[in-house]
Amino acid sequence: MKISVQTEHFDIGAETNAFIKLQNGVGAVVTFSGIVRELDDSPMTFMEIEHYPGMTEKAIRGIVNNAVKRWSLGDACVIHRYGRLYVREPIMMVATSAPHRLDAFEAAEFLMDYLKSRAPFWKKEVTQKHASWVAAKDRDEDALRRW
Amino acid sequence: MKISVQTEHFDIGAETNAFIKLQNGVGAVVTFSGIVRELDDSPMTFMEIEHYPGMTEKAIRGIVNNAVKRWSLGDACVIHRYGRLYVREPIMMVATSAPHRLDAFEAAEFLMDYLKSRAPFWKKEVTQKHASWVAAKDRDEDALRRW
Amino acid sequence: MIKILYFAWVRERIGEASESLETEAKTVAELIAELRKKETRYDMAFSDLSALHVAVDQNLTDFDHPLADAKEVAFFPPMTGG
Amino acid sequence: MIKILYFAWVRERIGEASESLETEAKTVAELIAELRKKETRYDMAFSDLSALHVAVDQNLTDFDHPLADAKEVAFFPPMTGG
Repeated sequence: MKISVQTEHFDIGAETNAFIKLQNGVGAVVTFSGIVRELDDSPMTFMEIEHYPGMTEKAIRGIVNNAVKRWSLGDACVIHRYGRLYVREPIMMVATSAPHRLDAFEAAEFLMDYLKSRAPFWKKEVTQKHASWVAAKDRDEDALRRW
Repeated sequence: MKISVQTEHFDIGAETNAFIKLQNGVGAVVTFSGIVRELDDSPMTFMEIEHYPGMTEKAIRGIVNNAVKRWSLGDACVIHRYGRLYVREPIMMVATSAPHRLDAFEAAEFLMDYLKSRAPFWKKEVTQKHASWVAAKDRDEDALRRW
Repeated sequence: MIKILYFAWVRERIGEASESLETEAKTVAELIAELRKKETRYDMAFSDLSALHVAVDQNLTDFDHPLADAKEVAFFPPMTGG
Repeated sequence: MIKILYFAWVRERIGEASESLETEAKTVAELIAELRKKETRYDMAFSDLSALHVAVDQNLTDFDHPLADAKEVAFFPPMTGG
Protein backbone atom coordinates (compact mmCIF):
# COMPACT_ATOMS: atom_id res chain seq x y z
CA MET A 1 0.00 0.00 0.00
CA LYS A 2 2.10 2.86 -1.28
CA ILE A 3 1.18 6.37 -0.17
CA SER A 4 3.47 9.17 -1.23
CA VAL A 5 3.07 12.93 -0.74
CA GLN A 6 5.89 14.52 -2.66
CA THR A 7 7.08 17.57 -4.58
CA GLU A 8 9.01 15.48 -7.10
CA HIS A 9 7.73 14.78 -10.59
CA PHE A 10 6.71 11.17 -11.13
CA ASP A 11 6.28 8.95 -14.18
CA ILE A 12 2.68 7.72 -14.41
CA GLY A 13 3.55 4.74 -16.64
CA ALA A 14 6.50 3.68 -14.51
CA GLU A 15 4.43 3.93 -11.31
CA THR A 16 1.65 1.92 -12.97
CA ASN A 17 4.08 -0.84 -13.94
CA ALA A 18 5.72 -0.83 -10.51
CA PHE A 19 2.28 -1.18 -8.91
CA ILE A 20 1.26 -4.04 -11.21
CA LYS A 21 4.54 -5.86 -10.61
CA LEU A 22 3.71 -6.10 -6.89
CA GLN A 23 0.30 -7.66 -7.53
CA ASN A 24 -0.48 -11.34 -7.36
CA GLY A 25 -3.76 -13.06 -8.11
CA VAL A 26 -5.51 -9.94 -9.34
CA GLY A 27 -7.10 -9.65 -12.75
CA ALA A 28 -8.04 -5.98 -12.75
CA VAL A 29 -6.01 -2.82 -12.30
CA VAL A 30 -7.49 0.68 -12.48
CA THR A 31 -5.48 3.89 -12.45
CA PHE A 32 -6.56 7.49 -12.32
CA SER A 33 -4.14 10.29 -13.09
CA GLY A 34 -4.73 13.99 -12.58
CA ILE A 35 -2.78 16.25 -14.90
CA VAL A 36 -2.37 20.05 -14.81
CA ARG A 37 -4.49 21.36 -17.63
CA GLU A 38 -4.51 24.65 -19.43
CA LEU A 39 -7.11 27.11 -18.12
CA ASP A 40 -10.04 27.94 -20.37
CA ASP A 41 -9.55 31.71 -20.33
CA SER A 42 -5.92 32.74 -19.87
CA PRO A 43 -2.62 30.87 -20.06
CA MET A 44 -1.58 29.47 -16.72
CA THR A 45 1.96 30.13 -15.61
CA PHE A 46 1.88 27.41 -13.00
CA MET A 47 -0.25 25.71 -10.35
CA GLU A 48 0.78 25.89 -6.72
CA ILE A 49 -0.43 23.13 -4.43
CA GLU A 50 -0.35 23.68 -0.69
CA HIS A 51 -0.88 20.90 1.81
CA TYR A 52 -0.93 20.28 5.56
CA PRO A 53 2.22 18.32 6.40
CA GLY A 54 1.47 15.76 9.06
CA MET A 55 -2.24 15.64 8.44
CA THR A 56 -2.02 14.87 4.71
CA GLU A 57 -0.53 11.38 4.87
CA LYS A 58 -2.73 10.53 7.85
CA ALA A 59 -5.87 11.62 6.00
CA ILE A 60 -4.88 9.69 2.85
CA ARG A 61 -4.11 6.59 4.88
CA GLY A 62 -7.55 6.81 6.48
CA ILE A 63 -9.23 7.09 3.09
CA VAL A 64 -7.26 4.14 1.68
CA ASN A 65 -8.07 2.03 4.76
CA ASN A 66 -11.77 2.72 4.27
CA ALA A 67 -11.51 1.63 0.63
CA VAL A 68 -9.74 -1.58 1.61
CA LYS A 69 -12.47 -2.33 4.18
CA ARG A 70 -15.26 -1.73 1.72
CA TRP A 71 -14.04 -3.43 -1.46
CA SER A 72 -12.26 -6.67 -2.16
CA LEU A 73 -8.92 -5.20 -3.20
CA GLY A 74 -5.50 -6.63 -3.82
CA ASP A 75 -3.75 -3.33 -3.23
CA ALA A 76 -4.06 0.44 -3.54
CA CYS A 77 -1.61 3.24 -4.22
CA VAL A 78 -1.86 7.03 -3.88
CA ILE A 79 0.76 9.51 -5.06
CA HIS A 80 0.02 13.23 -4.66
CA ARG A 81 2.35 16.12 -5.36
CA TYR A 82 2.49 19.56 -3.82
CA GLY A 83 4.47 22.69 -4.66
CA ARG A 84 4.80 24.29 -8.07
CA LEU A 85 3.45 22.32 -11.04
CA TYR A 86 3.40 23.25 -14.69
CA VAL A 87 0.86 22.52 -17.42
CA ARG A 88 0.81 18.84 -18.49
CA GLU A 89 2.68 17.69 -15.41
CA PRO A 90 1.11 14.91 -13.33
CA ILE A 91 -0.55 16.17 -10.14
CA MET A 92 -1.45 12.86 -8.62
CA MET A 93 -2.48 9.30 -9.32
CA VAL A 94 -4.30 6.46 -7.64
CA ALA A 95 -4.09 2.80 -8.56
CA THR A 96 -6.24 -0.08 -7.34
CA SER A 97 -6.05 -3.79 -8.02
CA ALA A 98 -8.71 -6.43 -7.43
CA PRO A 99 -9.76 -9.87 -8.58
CA HIS A 100 -12.78 -8.27 -10.28
CA ARG A 101 -13.08 -5.07 -12.26
CA LEU A 102 -16.05 -3.54 -10.43
CA ASP A 103 -14.14 -3.49 -7.13
CA ALA A 104 -11.09 -1.91 -8.77
CA PHE A 105 -13.24 0.76 -10.48
CA GLU A 106 -15.41 1.64 -7.50
CA ALA A 107 -12.50 1.79 -5.08
CA ALA A 108 -10.57 4.09 -7.43
CA GLU A 109 -13.58 6.41 -7.74
CA PHE A 110 -14.08 6.37 -3.99
CA LEU A 111 -10.41 7.24 -3.42
CA MET A 112 -10.64 10.11 -5.90
CA ASP A 113 -13.85 11.51 -4.42
CA TYR A 114 -12.38 11.53 -0.93
CA LEU A 115 -8.92 12.77 -1.94
CA LYS A 116 -10.63 15.64 -3.73
CA SER A 117 -12.61 16.90 -0.74
CA ARG A 118 -11.16 15.32 2.41
CA ALA A 119 -7.39 15.32 1.99
CA PRO A 120 -5.82 18.68 2.97
CA PHE A 121 -4.62 19.98 -0.39
CA TRP A 122 -5.39 23.40 -1.87
CA LYS A 123 -4.73 24.41 -5.45
CA LYS A 124 -3.87 27.90 -6.62
CA GLU A 125 -3.79 28.80 -10.29
CA VAL A 126 -1.25 31.44 -11.20
CA THR A 127 -1.47 33.27 -14.53
CA GLN A 128 0.48 36.33 -15.62
CA LYS A 129 -2.35 38.54 -14.36
CA HIS A 130 -3.94 36.66 -11.49
CA ALA A 131 -3.35 34.17 -8.73
CA SER A 132 -6.52 32.51 -7.52
CA TRP A 133 -7.35 29.67 -5.21
CA VAL A 134 -9.38 26.96 -6.91
CA ALA A 135 -12.87 26.93 -5.41
CA ALA A 136 -14.30 23.64 -4.20
CA LYS A 137 -17.18 22.51 -6.36
CA ASP A 138 -20.59 21.54 -5.03
CA ARG A 139 -20.51 18.49 -7.27
CA ASP A 140 -17.33 17.29 -5.53
CA GLU A 141 -19.06 17.48 -2.15
CA ASP A 142 -22.15 15.81 -3.65
CA ALA A 143 -19.97 13.01 -5.05
CA LEU A 144 -19.21 11.84 -1.50
CA ARG A 145 -22.86 11.08 -0.88
CA ARG A 146 -22.95 8.13 -3.21
CA TRP A 147 -20.64 6.10 -0.96
CA MET B 1 -8.35 7.01 -30.89
CA LYS B 2 -6.11 3.96 -30.84
CA ILE B 3 -7.72 0.57 -31.25
CA SER B 4 -5.43 -2.42 -31.47
CA VAL B 5 -6.29 -6.12 -31.61
CA GLN B 6 -3.02 -7.96 -31.41
CA THR B 7 -1.23 -11.12 -30.32
CA GLU B 8 1.87 -9.24 -29.20
CA HIS B 9 2.64 -8.52 -25.58
CA PHE B 10 2.33 -4.84 -24.64
CA ASP B 11 3.69 -2.68 -21.85
CA ILE B 12 0.81 -1.20 -19.82
CA GLY B 13 2.92 1.66 -18.42
CA ALA B 14 4.42 2.55 -21.79
CA GLU B 15 0.98 2.52 -23.44
CA THR B 16 -0.39 4.69 -20.63
CA ASN B 17 2.39 7.25 -21.11
CA ALA B 18 2.02 7.19 -24.90
CA PHE B 19 -1.72 7.81 -24.50
CA ILE B 20 -1.20 10.70 -22.06
CA LYS B 21 1.41 12.27 -24.32
CA LEU B 22 -1.19 12.65 -27.06
CA GLN B 23 -3.65 14.45 -24.79
CA ASN B 24 -4.16 18.17 -24.60
CA GLY B 25 -6.41 20.10 -22.29
CA VAL B 26 -7.52 17.10 -20.27
CA GLY B 27 -7.13 16.86 -16.52
CA ALA B 28 -8.21 13.28 -15.97
CA VAL B 29 -6.92 9.98 -17.35
CA VAL B 30 -8.34 6.60 -16.35
CA THR B 31 -6.87 3.25 -17.35
CA PHE B 32 -8.12 -0.26 -16.83
CA SER B 33 -5.87 -3.25 -17.37
CA GLY B 34 -6.90 -6.86 -17.43
CA ILE B 35 -4.20 -9.32 -16.41
CA VAL B 36 -4.18 -13.13 -16.63
CA ARG B 37 -4.62 -14.33 -13.09
CA GLU B 38 -3.95 -17.66 -11.46
CA LEU B 39 -7.02 -19.90 -11.19
CA ASP B 40 -8.40 -20.57 -7.72
CA ASP B 41 -8.27 -24.36 -7.93
CA SER B 42 -5.50 -25.63 -10.18
CA PRO B 43 -2.46 -24.02 -11.78
CA MET B 44 -3.22 -22.62 -15.21
CA THR B 45 -0.83 -23.52 -17.97
CA PHE B 46 -2.04 -20.74 -20.21
CA MET B 47 -5.10 -18.84 -21.41
CA GLU B 48 -6.11 -19.01 -25.05
CA ILE B 49 -8.13 -16.12 -26.45
CA GLU B 50 -10.03 -16.58 -29.69
CA HIS B 51 -11.58 -13.73 -31.59
CA TYR B 52 -13.52 -13.02 -34.77
CA PRO B 53 -11.11 -11.28 -37.16
CA GLY B 54 -12.94 -8.61 -39.10
CA MET B 55 -15.78 -8.24 -36.65
CA THR B 56 -13.61 -7.58 -33.59
CA GLU B 57 -12.18 -4.20 -34.57
CA LYS B 58 -15.52 -3.14 -36.00
CA ALA B 59 -17.31 -4.03 -32.75
CA ILE B 60 -14.71 -2.25 -30.63
CA ARG B 61 -14.88 0.83 -32.84
CA GLY B 62 -18.66 0.90 -32.42
CA ILE B 63 -18.35 0.66 -28.62
CA VAL B 64 -15.72 3.43 -28.50
CA ASN B 65 -17.87 5.65 -30.76
CA ASN B 66 -20.80 5.21 -28.41
CA ALA B 67 -18.63 6.21 -25.45
CA VAL B 68 -17.38 9.31 -27.27
CA LYS B 69 -20.98 10.31 -28.08
CA ARG B 70 -22.13 9.88 -24.52
CA TRP B 71 -19.32 11.41 -22.46
CA SER B 72 -17.23 14.48 -22.86
CA LEU B 73 -13.94 12.75 -23.66
CA GLY B 74 -10.61 13.92 -24.93
CA ASP B 75 -9.64 10.52 -26.28
CA ALA B 76 -10.02 6.78 -25.78
CA CYS B 77 -7.78 3.80 -26.40
CA VAL B 78 -8.45 0.04 -26.49
CA ILE B 79 -5.78 -2.65 -26.79
CA HIS B 80 -6.89 -6.29 -26.67
CA ARG B 81 -4.75 -9.36 -27.23
CA TYR B 82 -5.69 -12.77 -28.55
CA GLY B 83 -3.80 -16.05 -28.79
CA ARG B 84 -1.86 -17.74 -26.02
CA LEU B 85 -1.34 -15.74 -22.82
CA TYR B 86 0.45 -16.76 -19.64
CA VAL B 87 -0.25 -15.88 -16.00
CA ARG B 88 0.53 -12.22 -15.14
CA GLU B 89 0.61 -11.17 -18.77
CA PRO B 90 -1.60 -8.23 -19.78
CA ILE B 91 -4.75 -9.30 -21.63
CA MET B 92 -6.08 -5.90 -22.55
CA MET B 93 -6.33 -2.30 -21.49
CA VAL B 94 -8.55 0.71 -22.03
CA ALA B 95 -7.63 4.33 -21.41
CA THR B 96 -9.88 7.37 -21.40
CA SER B 97 -9.10 11.04 -20.99
CA ALA B 98 -11.47 13.88 -20.17
CA PRO B 99 -11.54 17.36 -18.71
CA HIS B 100 -13.36 15.95 -15.65
CA ARG B 101 -12.81 12.74 -13.74
CA LEU B 102 -16.40 11.47 -13.74
CA ASP B 103 -16.48 11.35 -17.56
CA ALA B 104 -13.15 9.52 -17.70
CA PHE B 105 -14.27 6.97 -15.07
CA GLU B 106 -17.74 6.33 -16.47
CA ALA B 107 -16.52 6.01 -20.05
CA ALA B 108 -13.83 3.53 -19.00
CA GLU B 109 -16.40 1.42 -17.13
CA PHE B 110 -18.76 1.58 -20.08
CA LEU B 111 -15.98 0.47 -22.45
CA MET B 112 -15.12 -2.43 -20.16
CA ASP B 113 -18.71 -3.57 -19.73
CA TYR B 114 -19.26 -3.62 -23.48
CA LEU B 115 -15.88 -5.12 -24.37
CA LYS B 116 -16.63 -7.90 -21.91
CA SER B 117 -19.94 -8.95 -23.41
CA ARG B 118 -20.24 -7.41 -26.88
CA ALA B 119 -16.81 -7.69 -28.49
CA PRO B 120 -16.23 -11.12 -30.07
CA PHE B 121 -13.57 -12.59 -27.79
CA TRP B 122 -13.69 -15.95 -26.07
CA LYS B 123 -11.34 -17.12 -23.33
CA LYS B 124 -10.27 -20.66 -22.70
CA GLU B 125 -8.36 -21.66 -19.58
CA VAL B 126 -5.94 -24.49 -20.06
CA THR B 127 -4.55 -26.37 -17.07
CA GLN B 128 -2.54 -29.58 -17.08
CA LYS B 129 -5.77 -31.56 -16.66
CA HIS B 130 -8.46 -29.51 -18.34
CA ALA B 131 -9.19 -27.01 -21.03
CA SER B 132 -12.40 -25.11 -20.48
CA TRP B 133 -14.10 -22.15 -22.07
CA VAL B 134 -14.74 -19.35 -19.62
CA ALA B 135 -18.49 -19.04 -19.11
CA ALA B 136 -20.10 -15.63 -19.46
CA LYS B 137 -21.34 -14.35 -16.11
CA ASP B 138 -24.87 -13.11 -15.51
CA ARG B 139 -23.44 -10.12 -13.70
CA ASP B 140 -21.54 -9.12 -16.86
CA GLU B 141 -24.75 -9.10 -18.85
CA ASP B 142 -26.49 -7.25 -16.00
CA ALA B 143 -23.71 -4.65 -15.98
CA LEU B 144 -24.82 -3.46 -19.44
CA ARG B 145 -28.20 -2.42 -18.09
CA ARG B 146 -26.87 0.47 -16.11
CA TRP B 147 -25.89 2.36 -19.28
CA MET C 1 -23.61 -19.10 -51.26
CA ILE C 2 -23.28 -18.09 -47.64
CA LYS C 3 -20.22 -18.32 -45.42
CA ILE C 4 -20.79 -19.78 -41.96
CA LEU C 5 -18.32 -19.26 -39.13
CA TYR C 6 -18.12 -21.02 -35.77
CA PHE C 7 -16.21 -19.84 -32.72
CA ALA C 8 -15.10 -21.21 -29.34
CA TRP C 9 -16.96 -24.36 -28.24
CA VAL C 10 -19.36 -24.12 -31.18
CA ARG C 11 -16.35 -24.45 -33.48
CA GLU C 12 -15.03 -27.35 -31.41
CA ARG C 13 -18.36 -29.23 -31.40
CA ILE C 14 -18.94 -28.80 -35.10
CA GLY C 15 -15.34 -29.60 -35.81
CA GLU C 16 -14.60 -26.81 -38.23
CA ALA C 17 -14.10 -23.06 -38.14
CA SER C 18 -16.03 -22.20 -41.30
CA GLU C 19 -17.84 -23.58 -44.27
CA SER C 20 -19.71 -22.32 -47.28
CA LEU C 21 -23.26 -23.38 -47.94
CA GLU C 22 -25.86 -23.06 -50.67
CA THR C 23 -29.10 -22.43 -48.80
CA GLU C 24 -32.70 -21.39 -49.30
CA ALA C 25 -33.04 -20.38 -45.66
CA LYS C 26 -34.78 -17.04 -45.27
CA THR C 27 -33.78 -16.42 -41.66
CA VAL C 28 -31.05 -17.44 -39.24
CA ALA C 29 -33.55 -19.75 -37.54
CA GLU C 30 -34.25 -21.52 -40.84
CA LEU C 31 -30.53 -21.88 -41.46
CA ILE C 32 -30.09 -23.44 -38.02
CA ALA C 33 -32.95 -25.88 -38.70
CA GLU C 34 -31.28 -26.85 -41.98
CA LEU C 35 -27.90 -27.37 -40.31
CA ARG C 36 -29.39 -29.46 -37.48
CA LYS C 37 -30.78 -31.90 -40.05
CA LYS C 38 -27.37 -32.36 -41.67
CA GLU C 39 -25.51 -34.23 -38.96
CA THR C 40 -25.63 -35.05 -35.25
CA ARG C 41 -22.69 -32.73 -34.46
CA TYR C 42 -24.73 -29.79 -35.79
CA ASP C 43 -27.83 -30.95 -34.00
CA MET C 44 -25.92 -31.07 -30.74
CA ALA C 45 -24.12 -27.76 -31.22
CA PHE C 46 -27.45 -26.00 -31.83
CA SER C 47 -29.47 -27.89 -29.22
CA ASP C 48 -29.62 -24.96 -26.79
CA LEU C 49 -30.06 -21.69 -28.64
CA SER C 50 -30.19 -19.73 -25.39
CA ALA C 51 -26.46 -20.46 -25.06
CA LEU C 52 -25.70 -19.10 -28.53
CA HIS C 53 -25.24 -15.74 -30.21
CA VAL C 54 -25.37 -14.99 -33.90
CA ALA C 55 -23.80 -12.28 -36.05
CA VAL C 56 -24.93 -11.61 -39.61
CA ASP C 57 -22.33 -9.84 -41.69
CA GLN C 58 -20.38 -9.13 -38.50
CA ASN C 59 -23.23 -7.47 -36.64
CA LEU C 60 -24.75 -9.07 -33.56
CA THR C 61 -28.39 -9.85 -34.16
CA ASP C 62 -31.10 -12.36 -33.27
CA PHE C 63 -32.29 -15.64 -34.70
CA ASP C 64 -35.18 -14.26 -36.72
CA HIS C 65 -32.84 -11.98 -38.66
CA PRO C 66 -33.43 -12.34 -42.46
CA LEU C 67 -30.63 -13.76 -44.59
CA ALA C 68 -31.46 -11.94 -47.83
CA ASP C 69 -28.16 -10.47 -49.12
CA ALA C 70 -26.27 -11.89 -46.10
CA LYS C 71 -22.74 -12.99 -46.96
CA GLU C 72 -21.51 -14.19 -43.59
CA VAL C 73 -23.24 -15.77 -40.60
CA ALA C 74 -21.34 -16.54 -37.39
CA PHE C 75 -22.39 -18.64 -34.39
CA PHE C 76 -20.70 -18.46 -31.03
CA PRO C 77 -21.26 -18.61 -27.26
CA PRO C 78 -21.66 -15.45 -25.16
CA MET C 79 -18.52 -13.39 -25.41
CA THR C 80 -15.95 -13.27 -22.61
CA GLY C 81 -13.55 -10.53 -23.56
CA GLY C 82 -11.99 -7.85 -21.41
CA MET D 1 -0.56 26.80 24.77
CA ILE D 2 -2.24 25.83 21.50
CA LYS D 3 -0.76 25.87 18.01
CA ILE D 4 -2.94 27.43 15.33
CA LEU D 5 -2.32 26.78 11.63
CA TYR D 6 -3.76 28.59 8.61
CA PHE D 7 -3.80 27.32 5.05
CA ALA D 8 -4.51 28.66 1.55
CA TRP D 9 -6.42 31.97 1.50
CA VAL D 10 -6.97 31.84 5.26
CA ARG D 11 -3.19 31.92 5.66
CA GLU D 12 -2.92 34.75 3.13
CA ARG D 13 -5.64 36.87 4.81
CA ILE D 14 -4.24 36.40 8.27
CA GLY D 15 -0.73 36.93 7.00
CA GLU D 16 0.96 34.06 8.75
CA ALA D 17 1.04 30.27 8.51
CA SER D 18 0.98 29.50 12.22
CA GLU D 19 1.07 30.98 15.68
CA SER D 20 0.96 29.80 19.28
CA LEU D 21 -1.68 31.09 21.65
CA GLU D 22 -2.49 30.90 25.34
CA THR D 23 -6.27 30.55 25.41
CA GLU D 24 -9.16 29.77 27.73
CA ALA D 25 -11.43 28.88 24.80
CA LYS D 26 -13.33 25.67 25.43
CA THR D 27 -14.41 25.04 21.86
CA VAL D 28 -13.27 25.90 18.35
CA ALA D 29 -16.11 28.45 18.17
CA GLU D 30 -14.87 30.19 21.30
CA LEU D 31 -11.34 30.26 19.89
CA ILE D 32 -12.64 31.86 16.70
CA ALA D 33 -14.55 34.51 18.70
CA GLU D 34 -11.36 35.28 20.60
CA LEU D 35 -9.29 35.56 17.42
CA ARG D 36 -11.86 37.81 15.72
CA LYS D 37 -11.54 40.30 18.57
CA LYS D 38 -7.75 40.49 18.18
CA GLU D 39 -7.45 42.26 14.85
CA THR D 40 -9.41 43.14 11.74
CA ARG D 41 -7.48 40.64 9.59
CA TYR D 42 -8.72 37.82 11.83
CA ASP D 43 -12.22 39.25 11.91
CA MET D 44 -12.28 39.26 8.11
CA ALA D 45 -10.72 35.84 7.68
CA PHE D 46 -13.39 34.30 9.94
CA SER D 47 -16.33 36.40 8.72
CA ASP D 48 -17.92 33.54 6.77
CA LEU D 49 -17.58 30.28 8.66
CA SER D 50 -19.53 28.38 6.00
CA ALA D 51 -16.46 28.84 3.78
CA LEU D 52 -14.11 27.35 6.36
CA HIS D 53 -13.11 23.95 7.64
CA VAL D 54 -11.36 23.14 10.90
CA ALA D 55 -9.12 20.28 11.98
CA VAL D 56 -8.28 19.63 15.62
CA ASP D 57 -5.10 17.64 16.10
CA GLN D 58 -5.14 16.85 12.38
CA ASN D 59 -8.65 15.43 12.29
CA LEU D 60 -11.43 17.20 10.42
CA THR D 61 -14.16 18.23 12.81
CA ASP D 62 -16.74 20.97 13.39
CA PHE D 63 -16.79 24.28 15.16
CA ASP D 64 -18.32 23.08 18.41
CA HIS D 65 -15.47 20.61 18.92
CA PRO D 66 -13.97 20.93 22.45
CA LEU D 67 -10.39 22.12 22.79
CA ALA D 68 -9.55 20.32 26.04
CA ASP D 69 -6.18 18.57 25.45
CA ALA D 70 -6.02 19.90 21.89
CA LYS D 71 -2.49 20.70 20.75
CA GLU D 72 -3.11 21.87 17.20
CA VAL D 73 -6.02 23.62 15.50
CA ALA D 74 -6.00 24.32 11.77
CA PHE D 75 -8.30 26.55 9.71
CA PHE D 76 -8.61 26.31 5.95
CA PRO D 77 -11.03 26.57 3.01
CA PRO D 78 -12.69 23.48 1.52
CA MET D 79 -10.03 21.19 0.12
CA THR D 80 -9.32 20.92 -3.59
CA GLY D 81 -6.97 17.98 -3.99
CA GLY D 82 -6.95 15.22 -6.57
